[in-house]
Amino acid sequence: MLRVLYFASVREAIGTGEEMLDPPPEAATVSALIDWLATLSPAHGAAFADRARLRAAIDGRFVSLHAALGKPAEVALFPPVTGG
Amino acid sequence: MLRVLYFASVREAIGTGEEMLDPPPEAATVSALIDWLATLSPAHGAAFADRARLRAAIDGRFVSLHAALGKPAEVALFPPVTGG
Amino acid sequence: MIRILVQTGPIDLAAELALVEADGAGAVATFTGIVRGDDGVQLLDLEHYPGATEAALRTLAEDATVRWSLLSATVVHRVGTMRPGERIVLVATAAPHRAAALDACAFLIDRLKTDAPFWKRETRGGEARWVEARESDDAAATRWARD
Amino acid sequence: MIRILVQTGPIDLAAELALVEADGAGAVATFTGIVRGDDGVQLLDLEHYPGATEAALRTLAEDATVRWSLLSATVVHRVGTMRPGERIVLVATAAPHRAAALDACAFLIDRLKTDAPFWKRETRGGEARWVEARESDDAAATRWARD
Repeated sequence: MLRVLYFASVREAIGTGEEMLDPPPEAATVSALIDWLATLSPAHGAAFADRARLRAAIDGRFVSLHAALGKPAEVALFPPVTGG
Repeated sequence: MLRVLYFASVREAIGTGEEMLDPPPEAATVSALIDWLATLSPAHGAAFADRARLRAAIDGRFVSLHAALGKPAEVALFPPVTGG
Repeated sequence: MIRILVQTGPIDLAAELALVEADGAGAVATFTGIVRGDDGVQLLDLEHYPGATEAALRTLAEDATVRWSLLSATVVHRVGTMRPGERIVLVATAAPHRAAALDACAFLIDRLKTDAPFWKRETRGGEARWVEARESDDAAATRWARD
Repeated sequence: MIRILVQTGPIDLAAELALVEADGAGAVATFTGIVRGDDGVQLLDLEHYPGATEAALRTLAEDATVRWSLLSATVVHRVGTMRPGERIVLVATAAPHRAAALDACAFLIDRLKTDAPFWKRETRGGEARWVEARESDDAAATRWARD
Protein backbone atom coordinates (compact mmCIF):
# COMPACT_ATOMS: atom_id res chain seq x y z
CA MET A 1 0.00 0.00 0.00
CA LEU A 2 1.14 3.54 -0.80
CA ARG A 3 0.28 6.57 1.30
CA VAL A 4 -0.65 9.41 -1.08
CA LEU A 5 -0.76 12.92 0.39
CA TYR A 6 -2.46 15.95 -1.17
CA PHE A 7 -1.88 19.56 -0.20
CA ALA A 8 -3.49 22.93 -0.77
CA SER A 9 -5.64 23.22 -3.93
CA VAL A 10 -5.01 19.57 -4.84
CA ARG A 11 -6.26 18.48 -1.42
CA GLU A 12 -9.34 20.68 -1.77
CA ALA A 13 -10.13 19.40 -5.28
CA ILE A 14 -9.91 15.76 -4.19
CA GLY A 15 -11.68 16.36 -0.90
CA THR A 16 -9.15 14.56 1.31
CA GLY A 17 -5.54 15.08 2.35
CA GLU A 18 -4.49 11.43 2.47
CA GLU A 19 -5.34 8.11 0.85
CA MET A 20 -3.92 4.60 1.26
CA LEU A 21 -3.86 3.12 -2.25
CA ASP A 22 -2.54 0.12 -4.13
CA PRO A 23 -1.32 1.42 -7.52
CA PRO A 24 -0.86 -1.03 -10.41
CA PRO A 25 2.67 -2.01 -11.56
CA GLU A 26 2.32 0.28 -14.59
CA ALA A 27 2.57 3.27 -12.21
CA ALA A 28 6.35 3.14 -12.43
CA THR A 29 6.95 6.92 -12.52
CA VAL A 30 5.31 9.78 -10.67
CA SER A 31 3.66 10.82 -13.91
CA ALA A 32 2.25 7.33 -14.51
CA LEU A 33 1.01 7.24 -10.92
CA ILE A 34 -0.83 10.51 -11.54
CA ASP A 35 -2.34 9.06 -14.75
CA TRP A 36 -3.75 6.22 -12.68
CA LEU A 37 -4.90 8.46 -9.80
CA ALA A 38 -6.76 10.67 -12.30
CA THR A 39 -9.01 7.70 -13.18
CA LEU A 40 -10.16 7.09 -9.60
CA SER A 41 -12.96 9.69 -9.58
CA PRO A 42 -14.09 12.84 -11.39
CA ALA A 43 -12.62 14.84 -8.47
CA HIS A 44 -9.24 13.15 -8.96
CA GLY A 45 -9.45 13.82 -12.69
CA ALA A 46 -10.11 17.50 -12.06
CA ALA A 47 -7.34 17.78 -9.47
CA PHE A 48 -4.74 16.41 -11.89
CA ALA A 49 -5.97 18.05 -15.10
CA ASP A 50 -3.25 20.72 -15.21
CA ARG A 51 0.08 18.90 -14.92
CA ALA A 52 2.05 22.12 -15.37
CA ARG A 53 0.83 23.23 -11.96
CA LEU A 54 1.53 19.94 -10.19
CA ARG A 55 4.59 19.17 -8.06
CA ALA A 56 5.56 15.99 -6.23
CA ALA A 57 7.62 14.61 -3.39
CA ILE A 58 8.62 10.99 -2.73
CA ASP A 59 9.12 10.19 0.95
CA GLY A 60 9.43 13.89 1.74
CA ARG A 61 11.89 14.74 -1.04
CA PHE A 62 10.91 16.96 -3.94
CA VAL A 63 11.15 15.15 -7.29
CA SER A 64 10.30 15.86 -10.91
CA LEU A 65 7.14 14.26 -12.34
CA HIS A 66 9.41 12.15 -14.54
CA ALA A 67 11.07 10.51 -11.54
CA ALA A 68 10.91 6.74 -11.12
CA LEU A 69 8.51 5.85 -8.34
CA GLY A 70 10.43 2.97 -6.77
CA LYS A 71 8.88 1.50 -3.61
CA PRO A 72 8.25 4.54 -1.41
CA ALA A 73 6.10 4.67 1.71
CA GLU A 74 4.68 8.04 0.75
CA VAL A 75 4.07 10.21 -2.30
CA ALA A 76 2.85 13.80 -1.98
CA LEU A 77 1.18 15.79 -4.77
CA PHE A 78 0.59 19.51 -4.57
CA PRO A 79 0.67 22.83 -6.46
CA PRO A 80 3.87 24.93 -6.59
CA VAL A 81 4.77 26.13 -3.09
CA THR A 82 3.90 29.73 -2.30
CA GLY A 83 6.28 30.46 0.46
CA GLY A 84 6.42 30.96 4.17
CA MET B 1 35.48 82.13 23.56
CA LEU B 2 35.69 78.69 21.93
CA ARG B 3 34.49 75.50 23.55
CA VAL B 4 37.10 72.80 22.89
CA LEU B 5 36.03 69.18 23.50
CA TYR B 6 38.36 66.21 23.91
CA PHE B 7 37.35 62.55 23.68
CA ALA B 8 38.80 59.16 24.50
CA SER B 9 42.64 59.00 24.67
CA VAL B 10 42.96 62.73 23.89
CA ARG B 11 40.67 63.55 26.82
CA GLU B 12 42.66 61.26 29.10
CA ALA B 13 46.02 62.72 28.03
CA ILE B 14 44.85 66.29 28.66
CA GLY B 15 42.99 65.38 31.83
CA THR B 16 39.73 67.14 30.97
CA GLY B 17 36.95 66.70 28.42
CA GLU B 18 36.18 70.38 27.86
CA GLU B 19 37.89 73.77 27.98
CA MET B 20 36.66 77.29 27.23
CA LEU B 21 39.56 79.00 25.43
CA ASP B 22 40.34 82.16 23.52
CA PRO B 23 42.62 81.15 20.63
CA PRO B 24 44.71 83.83 18.88
CA PRO B 25 43.81 85.01 15.35
CA GLU B 26 46.65 82.93 13.91
CA ALA B 27 44.63 79.81 14.75
CA ALA B 28 42.80 80.09 11.41
CA THR B 29 42.71 76.36 10.61
CA VAL B 30 42.08 73.31 12.77
CA SER B 31 45.74 72.41 12.39
CA ALA B 32 46.88 75.87 13.52
CA LEU B 33 44.48 75.68 16.47
CA ILE B 34 46.09 72.40 17.48
CA ASP B 35 49.57 74.00 17.16
CA TRP B 36 48.47 76.63 19.64
CA LEU B 37 46.70 74.14 21.99
CA ALA B 38 49.89 72.04 22.11
CA THR B 39 51.71 74.97 23.75
CA LEU B 40 49.26 75.29 26.64
CA SER B 41 50.81 72.56 28.84
CA PRO B 42 53.05 69.50 28.62
CA ALA B 43 49.88 67.38 28.78
CA HIS B 44 48.45 69.25 25.78
CA GLY B 45 51.74 68.82 23.97
CA ALA B 46 51.70 65.08 24.58
CA ALA B 47 48.04 64.74 23.57
CA PHE B 48 48.66 66.37 20.19
CA ALA B 49 52.11 64.90 19.43
CA ASP B 50 50.86 62.34 16.86
CA ARG B 51 48.80 64.30 14.34
CA ALA B 52 48.26 61.19 12.19
CA ARG B 53 46.05 59.82 14.94
CA LEU B 54 44.07 62.99 15.49
CA ARG B 55 40.62 63.74 14.10
CA ALA B 56 38.44 66.83 14.45
CA ALA B 57 34.89 68.09 14.27
CA ILE B 58 33.66 71.69 14.04
CA ASP B 59 30.25 72.27 15.60
CA GLY B 60 29.57 68.55 15.49
CA ARG B 61 30.64 67.99 11.87
CA PHE B 62 33.70 65.92 11.02
CA VAL B 63 36.36 67.95 9.20
CA SER B 64 39.91 67.46 7.97
CA LEU B 65 42.71 69.02 10.01
CA HIS B 66 43.30 71.39 7.08
CA ALA B 67 39.83 72.86 7.37
CA ALA B 68 39.43 76.59 8.00
CA LEU B 69 38.30 77.19 11.55
CA GLY B 70 35.83 80.04 10.96
CA LYS B 71 33.94 81.21 14.02
CA PRO B 72 32.50 78.04 15.50
CA ALA B 73 31.00 77.60 18.94
CA GLU B 74 32.68 74.25 19.42
CA VAL B 75 35.67 72.26 18.18
CA ALA B 76 36.18 68.62 19.15
CA LEU B 77 39.50 66.75 18.95
CA PHE B 78 39.78 62.99 19.29
CA PRO B 79 41.45 59.82 18.00
CA PRO B 80 39.95 57.87 15.06
CA VAL B 81 36.56 56.46 16.04
CA THR B 82 36.48 52.80 16.96
CA GLY B 83 32.91 51.98 16.34
CA GLY B 84 29.70 51.29 18.13
CA MET C 1 22.36 25.33 18.38
CA ILE C 2 19.81 24.74 15.65
CA ARG C 3 16.22 25.29 16.66
CA ILE C 4 13.33 24.57 14.27
CA LEU C 5 9.72 25.06 15.31
CA VAL C 6 6.59 24.79 13.16
CA GLN C 7 3.65 25.74 15.31
CA THR C 8 0.05 26.95 15.19
CA GLY C 9 0.45 29.27 18.19
CA PRO C 10 1.90 32.80 18.26
CA ILE C 11 5.68 33.32 17.97
CA ASP C 12 7.26 34.45 21.24
CA LEU C 13 10.01 36.71 19.94
CA ALA C 14 11.46 37.68 23.32
CA ALA C 15 11.75 34.07 24.48
CA GLU C 16 13.40 32.96 21.23
CA LEU C 17 15.89 35.83 21.28
CA ALA C 18 16.81 35.10 24.89
CA LEU C 19 17.74 31.57 23.80
CA VAL C 20 19.78 32.87 20.86
CA GLU C 21 21.66 35.42 22.97
CA ALA C 22 22.42 32.73 25.56
CA ASP C 23 24.71 31.14 22.95
CA GLY C 24 27.32 33.82 23.68
CA ALA C 25 27.39 35.50 20.27
CA GLY C 26 28.68 38.97 19.54
CA ALA C 27 26.15 39.48 16.76
CA VAL C 28 22.50 38.45 16.44
CA ALA C 29 20.44 39.14 13.33
CA THR C 30 16.72 38.51 13.07
CA PHE C 31 14.03 38.66 10.46
CA THR C 32 10.37 38.70 11.42
CA GLY C 33 7.67 38.33 8.80
CA ILE C 34 4.32 39.81 9.71
CA VAL C 35 0.99 39.16 7.98
CA ARG C 36 0.16 42.25 5.91
CA GLY C 37 -3.40 43.52 5.71
CA ASP C 38 -2.71 46.37 3.33
CA ASP C 39 -4.33 44.77 0.29
CA GLY C 40 -7.57 43.80 1.98
CA VAL C 41 -6.43 40.47 3.38
CA GLN C 42 -8.56 39.51 6.38
CA LEU C 43 -7.11 36.08 7.11
CA LEU C 44 -4.07 34.13 6.01
CA ASP C 45 -4.10 30.33 6.16
CA LEU C 46 -0.78 28.61 5.83
CA GLU C 47 -0.81 24.90 4.96
CA HIS C 48 2.38 22.84 5.08
CA TYR C 49 3.72 19.32 4.63
CA PRO C 50 4.29 18.09 8.20
CA GLY C 51 7.64 16.42 8.61
CA ALA C 52 8.96 17.57 5.24
CA THR C 53 8.66 21.20 6.35
CA GLU C 54 10.72 20.68 9.48
CA ALA C 55 13.28 18.66 7.50
CA ALA C 56 13.58 21.38 4.85
CA LEU C 57 14.00 24.11 7.48
CA ARG C 58 16.56 22.04 9.35
CA THR C 59 18.56 21.44 6.18
CA LEU C 60 18.59 25.18 5.46
CA ALA C 61 19.66 25.96 9.03
CA GLU C 62 22.42 23.36 8.88
CA ASP C 63 23.65 24.71 5.54
CA ALA C 64 23.75 28.25 6.94
CA THR C 65 25.48 27.12 10.13
CA VAL C 66 28.28 25.46 8.18
CA ARG C 67 28.62 28.20 5.56
CA TRP C 68 28.78 31.11 8.05
CA SER C 69 30.11 29.27 11.15
CA LEU C 70 27.04 30.28 13.11
CA LEU C 71 26.76 29.86 16.85
CA SER C 72 23.03 29.36 16.44
CA ALA C 73 20.26 29.36 13.85
CA THR C 74 16.60 29.51 14.79
CA VAL C 75 13.58 29.25 12.51
CA VAL C 76 10.11 29.47 14.03
CA HIS C 77 7.30 29.26 11.50
CA ARG C 78 3.66 29.62 12.24
CA VAL C 79 1.08 27.61 10.29
CA GLY C 80 -2.72 27.58 10.31
CA THR C 81 -4.90 30.67 10.42
CA MET C 82 -3.38 34.10 11.08
CA ARG C 83 -4.61 37.68 11.06
CA PRO C 84 -2.88 40.80 9.73
CA GLY C 85 -0.31 42.10 12.21
CA GLU C 86 0.56 38.63 13.52
CA ARG C 87 4.04 37.17 13.15
CA ILE C 88 4.25 34.42 10.57
CA VAL C 89 7.97 33.64 10.71
CA LEU C 90 11.05 34.40 12.79
CA VAL C 91 14.59 33.73 11.63
CA ALA C 92 17.41 34.44 14.09
CA THR C 93 21.11 33.85 13.55
CA ALA C 94 24.01 34.34 15.93
CA ALA C 95 27.71 34.59 15.08
CA PRO C 96 30.84 36.16 16.54
CA HIS C 97 30.73 38.99 13.96
CA ARG C 98 28.00 40.94 12.25
CA ALA C 99 28.50 40.10 8.58
CA ALA C 100 28.04 36.37 9.17
CA ALA C 101 24.89 36.86 11.24
CA LEU C 102 23.34 39.29 8.73
CA ASP C 103 24.21 37.31 5.60
CA ALA C 104 23.01 34.03 7.10
CA CYS C 105 19.74 35.60 8.21
CA ALA C 106 19.06 36.96 4.71
CA PHE C 107 19.98 33.58 3.17
CA LEU C 108 17.62 31.71 5.48
CA ILE C 109 14.57 33.87 4.88
CA ASP C 110 15.16 33.94 1.12
CA ARG C 111 15.54 30.19 0.82
CA LEU C 112 12.75 29.47 3.27
CA LYS C 113 10.34 31.36 0.99
CA THR C 114 11.00 28.97 -1.88
CA ASP C 115 12.56 25.81 -0.47
CA ALA C 116 10.02 24.78 2.16
CA PRO C 117 6.62 23.22 1.43
CA PHE C 118 4.23 25.99 2.46
CA TRP C 119 1.05 27.05 0.69
CA LYS C 120 -0.79 30.30 1.38
CA ARG C 121 -4.50 30.92 1.22
CA GLU C 122 -5.77 34.46 1.63
CA THR C 123 -9.27 35.53 2.61
CA ARG C 124 -10.48 38.84 1.19
CA GLY C 125 -14.07 40.06 1.41
CA GLY C 126 -14.99 36.77 3.05
CA GLU C 127 -13.65 34.72 0.09
CA ALA C 128 -10.64 32.39 0.47
CA ARG C 129 -8.23 31.92 -2.46
CA TRP C 130 -4.96 30.02 -2.83
CA VAL C 131 -2.04 32.29 -3.63
CA GLU C 132 -0.60 31.59 -7.09
CA ALA C 133 3.11 30.79 -7.25
CA ARG C 134 5.23 33.37 -9.00
CA GLU C 135 7.42 31.82 -11.66
CA SER C 136 10.59 33.07 -9.98
CA ASP C 137 9.59 31.43 -6.73
CA ASP C 138 8.70 28.19 -8.43
CA ALA C 139 11.99 27.98 -10.30
CA ALA C 140 13.79 28.30 -6.99
CA ALA C 141 11.46 25.80 -5.37
CA THR C 142 12.76 23.00 -7.51
CA ARG C 143 15.85 23.18 -5.30
CA TRP C 144 13.75 22.02 -2.40
CA ALA C 145 15.13 18.88 -0.78
CA ARG C 146 16.80 17.89 -4.04
CA ASP C 147 20.35 18.04 -2.74
CA MET D 1 9.04 56.53 12.40
CA ILE D 2 12.68 57.21 13.19
CA ARG D 3 13.74 56.43 16.73
CA ILE D 4 17.25 57.19 18.00
CA LEU D 5 18.30 56.48 21.57
CA VAL D 6 21.75 56.77 23.12
CA GLN D 7 21.53 55.56 26.69
CA THR D 8 23.56 54.22 29.59
CA GLY D 9 20.88 51.71 30.65
CA PRO D 10 20.19 48.26 29.19
CA ILE D 11 18.48 47.91 25.81
CA ASP D 12 14.90 46.61 26.07
CA LEU D 13 14.66 44.56 22.89
CA ALA D 14 11.07 43.41 23.35
CA ALA D 15 9.78 46.94 23.97
CA GLU D 16 11.63 48.34 20.96
CA LEU D 17 10.41 45.58 18.66
CA ALA D 18 6.83 46.08 19.82
CA LEU D 19 7.11 49.73 18.72
CA VAL D 20 8.59 48.72 15.36
CA GLU D 21 5.91 46.11 14.68
CA ALA D 22 3.20 48.62 15.57
CA ASP D 23 4.14 50.49 12.39
CA GLY D 24 2.27 47.89 10.33
CA ALA D 25 5.19 46.45 8.40
CA GLY D 26 5.27 43.09 6.67
CA ALA D 27 8.98 42.67 7.34
CA VAL D 28 11.12 43.57 10.34
CA ALA D 29 14.89 43.03 10.42
CA THR D 30 17.05 43.53 13.49
CA PHE D 31 20.68 43.46 14.39
CA THR D 32 21.79 43.20 18.00
CA GLY D 33 25.42 43.67 18.96
CA ILE D 34 26.46 41.97 22.18
CA VAL D 35 29.65 42.60 24.15
CA ARG D 36 31.97 39.64 23.54
CA GLY D 37 34.07 38.25 26.36
CA ASP D 38 35.81 35.57 24.35
CA ASP D 39 39.18 37.31 24.24
CA GLY D 40 39.42 38.04 27.95
CA VAL D 41 37.49 41.31 27.95
CA GLN D 42 36.03 41.97 31.39
CA LEU D 43 34.53 45.40 30.79
CA LEU D 44 33.79 47.54 27.78
CA ASP D 45 33.54 51.31 28.14
CA LEU D 46 32.01 53.19 25.28
CA GLU D 47 32.60 56.93 25.10
CA HIS D 48 30.76 59.10 22.61
CA TYR D 49 30.31 62.69 21.49
CA PRO D 50 26.93 63.71 22.95
CA GLY D 51 24.74 65.48 20.44
CA ALA D 52 26.96 64.62 17.48
CA THR D 53 26.32 60.91 18.06
CA GLU D 54 22.57 61.31 17.97
CA ALA D 55 22.82 63.56 14.91
CA ALA D 56 25.02 61.05 13.08
CA LEU D 57 22.67 58.16 13.90
CA ARG D 58 19.64 60.20 12.86
CA THR D 59 21.27 61.11 9.55
CA LEU D 60 22.00 57.43 8.88
CA ALA D 61 18.44 56.44 9.77
CA GLU D 62 17.01 59.16 7.54
CA ASP D 63 19.26 58.10 4.65
CA ALA D 64 18.15 54.48 5.05
CA THR D 65 14.49 55.45 5.33
CA VAL D 66 14.60 57.35 2.05
CA ARG D 67 16.75 54.81 0.20
CA TRP D 68 14.67 51.74 1.15
CA SER D 69 11.26 53.42 1.77
CA LEU D 70 11.25 52.14 5.33
CA LEU D 71 8.21 52.29 7.55
CA SER D 72 10.49 52.66 10.54
CA ALA D 73 14.15 52.74 11.54
CA THR D 74 15.29 52.37 15.13
CA VAL D 75 18.81 52.68 16.52
CA VAL D 76 19.34 52.20 20.24
CA HIS D 77 22.96 52.48 21.33
CA ARG D 78 24.27 51.92 24.78
CA VAL D 79 27.20 53.96 26.12
CA GLY D 80 29.19 53.84 29.35
CA THR D 81 30.33 50.65 31.02
CA MET D 82 29.11 47.24 29.84
CA ARG D 83 29.92 43.62 30.62
CA PRO D 84 30.25 40.67 28.21
CA GLY D 85 26.84 39.31 27.24
CA GLU D 86 25.14 42.71 27.43
CA ARG D 87 23.58 44.34 24.39
CA ILE D 88 25.55 47.28 23.06
CA VAL D 89 23.45 48.21 20.04
CA LEU D 90 20.10 47.42 18.45
CA VAL D 91 19.19 48.32 14.88
CA ALA D 92 15.66 47.56 13.73
CA THR D 93 14.15 48.32 10.34
CA ALA D 94 10.62 47.78 9.08
CA ALA D 95 9.39 47.74 5.49
CA PRO D 96 6.58 46.19 3.47
CA HIS D 97 8.94 43.56 2.01
CA ARG D 98 11.90 41.62 3.30
CA ALA D 99 14.71 42.73 1.01
CA ALA D 100 14.31 46.40 1.99
CA ALA D 101 14.23 45.64 5.71
CA LEU D 102 17.28 43.34 5.54
CA ASP D 103 19.40 45.57 3.31
CA ALA D 104 18.63 48.68 5.34
CA CYS D 105 19.47 46.89 8.60
CA ALA D 106 22.86 45.77 7.24
CA PHE D 107 23.55 49.26 5.90
CA LEU D 108 22.75 50.90 9.25
CA ILE D 109 24.95 48.65 11.37
CA ASP D 110 27.84 48.87 8.88
CA ARG D 111 27.74 52.64 8.67
CA LEU D 112 27.11 53.07 12.38
CA LYS D 113 30.37 51.25 13.09
CA THR D 114 32.36 53.85 11.21
CA ASP D 115 30.23 56.96 10.84
CA ALA D 116 29.31 57.70 14.43
CA PRO D 117 31.64 59.15 17.08
CA PHE D 118 32.12 56.22 19.44
CA TRP D 119 35.34 55.16 21.14
CA LYS D 120 35.83 51.80 22.83
CA ARG D 121 37.96 51.06 25.86
CA GLU D 122 38.42 47.43 26.90
CA THR D 123 39.45 46.17 30.31
CA ARG D 124 41.45 42.92 30.35
CA GLY D 125 43.18 41.56 33.43
CA GLY D 126 42.14 44.69 35.31
CA GLU D 127 43.86 46.98 32.77
CA ALA D 128 41.89 49.40 30.57
CA ARG D 129 43.08 50.16 27.02
CA TRP D 130 41.59 52.20 24.19
CA VAL D 131 40.83 50.11 21.13
CA GLU D 132 42.98 51.12 18.14
CA ALA D 133 41.14 52.06 14.97
CA ARG D 134 41.58 49.72 12.06
CA GLU D 135 42.64 51.55 8.92
CA SER D 136 39.61 50.31 7.00
CA ASP D 137 37.30 51.69 9.67
CA ASP D 138 39.08 55.00 9.76
CA ALA D 139 38.94 55.45 5.99
CA ALA D 140 35.20 54.97 6.17
CA ALA D 141 34.95 57.26 9.17
CA THR D 142 35.97 60.27 7.13
CA ARG D 143 32.48 60.05 5.66
CA TRP D 144 31.08 60.88 9.05
CA ALA D 145 28.85 63.93 8.98
CA ARG D 146 30.67 65.20 5.90
CA ASP D 147 27.69 65.16 3.59
